[in-house]
Amino acid sequence: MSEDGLLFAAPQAEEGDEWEGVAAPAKPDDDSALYLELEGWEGPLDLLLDLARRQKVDLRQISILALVDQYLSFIDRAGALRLELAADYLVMAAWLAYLKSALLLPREEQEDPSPEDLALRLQLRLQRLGAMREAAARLMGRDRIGRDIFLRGCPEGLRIDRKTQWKCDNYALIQAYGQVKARTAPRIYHVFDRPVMTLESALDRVSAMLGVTLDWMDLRDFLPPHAEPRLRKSALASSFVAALELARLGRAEIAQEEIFGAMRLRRIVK
Amino acid sequence: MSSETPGEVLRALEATLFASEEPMSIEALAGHLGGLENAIVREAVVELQIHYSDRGVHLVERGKRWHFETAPDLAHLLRREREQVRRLSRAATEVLAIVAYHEPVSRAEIESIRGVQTAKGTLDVLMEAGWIKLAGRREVPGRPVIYATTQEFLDHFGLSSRRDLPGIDELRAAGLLDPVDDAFEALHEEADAAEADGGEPADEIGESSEAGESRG
Amino acid sequence: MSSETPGEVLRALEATLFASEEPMSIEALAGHLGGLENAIVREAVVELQIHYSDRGVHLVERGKRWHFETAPDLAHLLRREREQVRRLSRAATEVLAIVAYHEPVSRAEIESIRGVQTAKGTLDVLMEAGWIKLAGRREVPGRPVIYATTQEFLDHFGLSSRRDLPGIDELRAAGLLDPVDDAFEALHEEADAAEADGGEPADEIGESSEAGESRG
Repeated sequence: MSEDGLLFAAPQAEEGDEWEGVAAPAKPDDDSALYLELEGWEGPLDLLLDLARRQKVDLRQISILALVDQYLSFIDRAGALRLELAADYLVMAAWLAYLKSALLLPREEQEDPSPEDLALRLQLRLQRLGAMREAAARLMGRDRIGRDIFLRGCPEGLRIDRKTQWKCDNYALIQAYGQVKARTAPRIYHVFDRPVMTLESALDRVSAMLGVTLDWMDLRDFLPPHAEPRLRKSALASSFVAALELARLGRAEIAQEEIFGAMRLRRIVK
Repeated sequence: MSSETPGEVLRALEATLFASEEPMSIEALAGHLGGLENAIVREAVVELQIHYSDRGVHLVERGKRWHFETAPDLAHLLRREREQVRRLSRAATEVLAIVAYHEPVSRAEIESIRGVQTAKGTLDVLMEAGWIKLAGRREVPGRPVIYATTQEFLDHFGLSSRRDLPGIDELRAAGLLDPVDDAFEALHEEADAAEADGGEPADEIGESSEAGESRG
Repeated sequence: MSSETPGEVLRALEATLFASEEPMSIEALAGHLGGLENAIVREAVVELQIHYSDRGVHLVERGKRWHFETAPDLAHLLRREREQVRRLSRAATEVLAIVAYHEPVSRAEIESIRGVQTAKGTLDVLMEAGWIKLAGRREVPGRPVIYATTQEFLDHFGLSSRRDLPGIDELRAAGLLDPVDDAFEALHEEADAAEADGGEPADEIGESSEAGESRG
């Protein structure tokens, strides 16, 4: 169901009192058309609700069956008027026709959910929609601003100008200048010499020492014996790379028993 | 009422409320008047309200905000030829009422009450008018957007709060704000209870009486 | 001063004048109120004027037209100034110090001393604070604007003259010329912030209002 398809085109006829509210006056420029205006009409539940109202009784007391009869007769009549019925009206009509037949059937043959339940749900729904429709009317009928009640026509308006009071003290000022000066003052950098063993000297040293023996030698045996710790570190790194290089050249082989274990080196005799 | 010279707080409040383009809360008033205590402002506002109660202009509270407006009984004099009030379609008025009485409410819930699909445009119109707003999402599968009414809605329809909505207490008491499913189940439980009591099924509940009639 | 219930004419007038978007003449008011006699309206308007004479809103006549307006002594309520105290950002403090020590200086000179680009906003803040002022232009190519400190600056910092500012030697003696760790950190923060912004190195720390302008 949708709100579309609410304009019904049909010959202007039988604007019967029964359906007033359904049929709005035809547009003057097209007297062959009957408009079911949006002002009043929306969809099947609306129509049902209006039918319920027309019985001028409490929704809880009305007979759904009678309501269904009236709805279906409206659809029939609309058909007779060659009204182009909106699809949702027809869907509703089919559903109500089913409901009606179910209500007329003997109770035992009824399925679940029972037509009574369906009808009750329909009634509850109509009640709620009716309540909301009435509430809407009361709401719209209230004294409304711009229609019944007016606000000041030309309020001066309130403005708040924010002004900033900046805060800074003497010390912060002088400190800031000191920092600028300190930051931008020329700076002298000292670069300290560090004892290093280059890769070249390590290569020379390792290959020379390998030439002396055919036994496995620990890598650490290649390091200068009494060097200071920093030179030792550098020598270890260089010697390791030198060992890899010799192995690559096929002049030495490397063995290590376990991870982090001692690395041993041996000359390959060609 | 107070014919004596009004106090300075009263005068300042009067001027501020007259000049403001929007309704103002007690807090906003207190802030604007240089940090007066809320209690003092509240008291003064009420005094001002009383002063204006029999005049052509009233001081009213709308959703905890205050503004001056013309007295309702003078509407006939002030009503303007060209209506400034937006004319709403019936669909829109129904949706507005449903949102107001059920808020917060999802579109699916609105549709289940109206029984028809609600065109997207209907909610848009109400949001454009500033009467309803998105109010987050419902934490259920699908996380549908939910809608609620606004401060402007209260202003426009002259409601102090949602409790002022016409007939809302009666509707609630009658269960007419409960979903159909709940009402349906409640009726069934009643009917079952009645049956268990050995009584006849209450005829105003079920459809049996009507179905019976129609068979006759 | 009508302390009794105001008459209907008075109430109607009050509402009409309140709701009107522009001042109204006696004739227009009489017409609006359904063709009352001008004399009656005039009398009522004067009565209304008297009623409001000691309130926060006055009924005033301007060129034979009447309207409500805020009482003149309360006009300050319409435009309030709110002062907020904010700490000068580090960047601004540095710029201020440089101006104070080197004035008059151009922006380019400030930047070369600081070693960082200086946002236009930083100078604006200092001018807004009233601590620096434009001091003409330097007669070099480009004729750059130069800045100097103001009397207000001296007052605020309790200096009788710029010569009261500690000299470089004194700064060094006080340890203020040592490359302080936090000075470096501050620089790093700036650089990081600038990178995060994706912009050029910003020289502002902290003050969000100024950040972003530094790109200009």
